[in-house]
Amino acid sequence: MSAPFAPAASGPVPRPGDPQITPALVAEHGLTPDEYDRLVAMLGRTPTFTELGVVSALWNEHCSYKHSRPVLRTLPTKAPWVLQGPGENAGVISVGDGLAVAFKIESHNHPSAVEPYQGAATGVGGILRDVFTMGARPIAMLDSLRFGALDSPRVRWLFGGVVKGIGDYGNCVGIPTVAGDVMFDPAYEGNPLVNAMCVGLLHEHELMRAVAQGVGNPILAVGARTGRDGIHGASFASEELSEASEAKRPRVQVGDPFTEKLLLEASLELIHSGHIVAIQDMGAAGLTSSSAEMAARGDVGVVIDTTKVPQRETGMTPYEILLSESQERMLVVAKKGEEHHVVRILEKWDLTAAVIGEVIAEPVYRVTEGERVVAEFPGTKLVTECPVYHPEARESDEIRALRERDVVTIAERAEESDPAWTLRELLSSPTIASKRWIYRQYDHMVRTNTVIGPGGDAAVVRLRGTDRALALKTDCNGRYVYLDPRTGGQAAVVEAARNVACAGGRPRAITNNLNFGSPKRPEVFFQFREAVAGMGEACSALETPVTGGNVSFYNESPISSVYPTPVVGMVGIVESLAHVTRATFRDDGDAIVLLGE
Amino acid sequence: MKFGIVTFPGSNCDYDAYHAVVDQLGETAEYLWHKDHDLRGSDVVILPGGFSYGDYLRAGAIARFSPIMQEVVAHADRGGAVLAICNGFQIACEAGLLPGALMRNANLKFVCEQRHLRVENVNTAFTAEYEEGQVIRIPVAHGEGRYVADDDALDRLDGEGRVVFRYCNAAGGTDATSNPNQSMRAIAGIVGDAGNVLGMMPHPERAVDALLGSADGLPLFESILARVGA
Amino acid sequence: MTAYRVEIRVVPRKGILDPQGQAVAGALHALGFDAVTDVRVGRHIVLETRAADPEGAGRAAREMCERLLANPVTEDFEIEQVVPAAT
Amino acid sequence: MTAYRVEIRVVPRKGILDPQGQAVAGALHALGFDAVTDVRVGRHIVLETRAADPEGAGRAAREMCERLLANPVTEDFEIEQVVPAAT
Ligand SMILES: Nc1ncnc2c1ncn2[C@@H]1O[C@H](COP(=O)(O)OP(=O)(O)O)[C@@H](O)[C@H]1O
Repeated sequence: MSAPFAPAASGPVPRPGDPQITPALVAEHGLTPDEYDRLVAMLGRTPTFTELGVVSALWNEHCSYKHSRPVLRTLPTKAPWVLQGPGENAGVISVGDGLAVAFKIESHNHPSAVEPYQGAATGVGGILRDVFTMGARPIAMLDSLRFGALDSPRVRWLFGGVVKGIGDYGNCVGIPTVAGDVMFDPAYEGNPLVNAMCVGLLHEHELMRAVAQGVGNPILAVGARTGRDGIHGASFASEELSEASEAKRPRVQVGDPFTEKLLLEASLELIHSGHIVAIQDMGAAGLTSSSAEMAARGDVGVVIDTTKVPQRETGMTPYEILLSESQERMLVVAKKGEEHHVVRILEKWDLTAAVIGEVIAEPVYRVTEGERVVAEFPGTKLVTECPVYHPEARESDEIRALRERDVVTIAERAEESDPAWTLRELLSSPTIASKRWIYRQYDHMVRTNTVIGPGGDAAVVRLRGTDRALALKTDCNGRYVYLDPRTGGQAAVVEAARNVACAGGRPRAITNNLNFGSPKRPEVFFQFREAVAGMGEACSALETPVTGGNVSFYNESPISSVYPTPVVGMVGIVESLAHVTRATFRDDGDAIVLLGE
Repeated sequence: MKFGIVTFPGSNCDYDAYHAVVDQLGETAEYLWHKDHDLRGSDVVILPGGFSYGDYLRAGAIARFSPIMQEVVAHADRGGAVLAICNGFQIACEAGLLPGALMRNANLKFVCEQRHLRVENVNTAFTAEYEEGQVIRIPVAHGEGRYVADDDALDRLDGEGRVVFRYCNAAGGTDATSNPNQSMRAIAGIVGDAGNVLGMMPHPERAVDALLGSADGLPLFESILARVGA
Repeated sequence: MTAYRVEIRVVPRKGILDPQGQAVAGALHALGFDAVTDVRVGRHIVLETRAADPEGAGRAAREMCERLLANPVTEDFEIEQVVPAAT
Repeated sequence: MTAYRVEIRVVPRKGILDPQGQAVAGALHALGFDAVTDVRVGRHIVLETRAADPEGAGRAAREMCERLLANPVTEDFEIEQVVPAAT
């Protein structure tokens, strides 16, 4: 083991065939000139092509939260029952009896807008992995969807593909999709929102964190082989790259739920085996972000040899291997000398595992291609030195005017004086109508714990072996947030809480998926800041801390700009199965009571 | 009585079958690994639902070559009871334990919901605890559940009383929506020619606890206990 | 041993309802392709395999179809061609 | 107008993960077909359509592939042949 990962004799040198680092190439990687200067200062030299790729992946919005972090810090994250707050693959709360629940929501908006079926399917795959890497067995999925109006054929195609993608993936892995929410509005026409939430169950003592530690511990790539899928969004269609641009174009990721199911079982077996110290999904920015984040959390160095990564295609460069987003892969840190047990467990499940690097004492993040060093960053600065922005925030005058408009002055249509007409109109609008078309395609019963499935308020999932259950729901009315971001942010939390309470549950914590437009537009950043503030206020009032979430900016297209949509995914606890309450009329003669003002 | 529940790569209702047997019936159950050649003394083998091998190529096509299937076929040939549910039914057809095939639902969509079934024959090891013509509620959850066979095979199944469950509406009749996948002759479940192998698309193991919506699957398991245990 | 590419088609047997084909035909009509009168959808399988000669590759492929690739209850198969693999 | 039969194949684009092909390859190996090195599974589509001549039928089929039958993000298609429809 020591030979291949010996200390580097020299620093990184450009590989033959690597393109020249030019301002244009830097721009294509999505780095601003300031960010590039920051990188050069950090390294004390010009980066190699591979290093540029690594940094562009880690410093992009998706991985770095560079525009959102200061605002997110204002959210309440603590409560006695929170075992793991934001910063890990998923948040974890205690639910009593030594049991804990891991849960998180994630968006796959842009992939779903291009290839709805695979985009949605791989979104489900990613969030499942985030949960089972915590040592939790996934027990429920939820999905929060926003689409344009259904009378457009393209929207129907997108919507049908997304629902099928979510269903096929979750059904095959065998995780019930028990609840969700959906809204149709022209604001989402060019940029649908596809958010998926996963909830998993674990024993408190099984909680696993993605923290690399233990000098000499081997690092393994586990699961599917690595191909050229989804090599990052920074477009490489440009001519100056000599290799056929076909091979350079970002390629859509294809999900394989069958492999995911095997990976799920193998990962849980690995975690319970005691042979590993950390595990993390290779999600966005693949090997790069998983390895760099694990190293940063553990404050240790790592070395990785890309030639040792199991590959699906030939001739892949270190750059490609580091940035590939091939699905159904994990990065594992094993205990030194126990790696063969890891390989054996993976083989039992017909999957591969290969040692690709190790944890080192030297405080560097180093990538080699065989003997050659192709990237090397000092310490954990790669993650911690990421730029942070405080964008300007200003409310749009237009929206303020809209809000201040007196709704009573809006003229009624003649038909509206007929309540029967109005009721029919409302009930037949897709946003309000039954969602059966969707959830009939989801196996919402597998694992035989679904006490209340989709079709009511919150879903209720029994905790087998106890008299308790979880109540789960996603919610957000983007139109409210658009008109009044602070109140809208509060309303999203409160709506989810009402649904949870109506099913018999006490709200305990939330995860959130903040879907907004470009943070560089002051009116969008205003919405973001205010909606988060509103959300935080409601969470404090309800004692439902935020244990994690996801930010999705840039949800804009030439056709439309989405309503600001901070989706809330709430977990509540039903203390006794006797408290479970259904949203249906039950018996003749029961009284109907209207509560509230 | 001991139930052996086969876990294929991609099975996902093995756990549900296990809990139905152990928690609800109070019997013993053990998971059987697809790579093994050992039924571990099981009296009844359950081929559970799920997506063995991802349902790639055709549902059940690859799983039927698993090593354990040789033992399952031998067990069935000896007259041992086999309960093949959903993906298990697909595997059993592919393995030749049951006639016919299961194809994609006619509307090409996965369907998950409670359905009504009519019990067509109570003289089987799986249905003795039901009443003839009884309408029961059992959930379905499948994308490839459309039962297909040629006319001769269908006539034989009907003639020999081997169609055990048919899709129907709440009143036991048929209407435009009572057949969720357009199975031929509305077939939801059949037994093999010796009567000891039951294949069905609906999930009786999901219908053993009224808390989850229906306990109409319990008599099926109780029938097995009464007849196979006797 | 040489590397061959074998192309196989597996199609739903005539007379068996092919909802996928029907759905595609309906969608084509909706797009204005009115001249389409029938659509059937099957599988196209491309194998790369080593064999002593093309006949050997074809024989092996036939056996694979009989044992696994096609379901005799519902499908017919045909070995379309066997050609040297392009490496 | 004459009736033509058009045969089309749609296969996963090279480099795009084909989990179905992988699973089939694994199964073939398990059945002892060790010489198989690669499997890709796509669709075989048979259209019956009326057109003035074979070229017209082929052109229409190509457009159908581009608009509906193949997913341009993940699949390649090929018009295998256009022949007068039997009967
Ligand atoms: N995308 C979806 N996936 C699964 N279930 C859904 C989805 N959309 C709505 N549902 C279910 O349909 C029911 C109605 O949802 P929703 O319209 O959000 O209810 P409400 O707004 O009345 O709380 C809920 O049970 C919900 O879980």
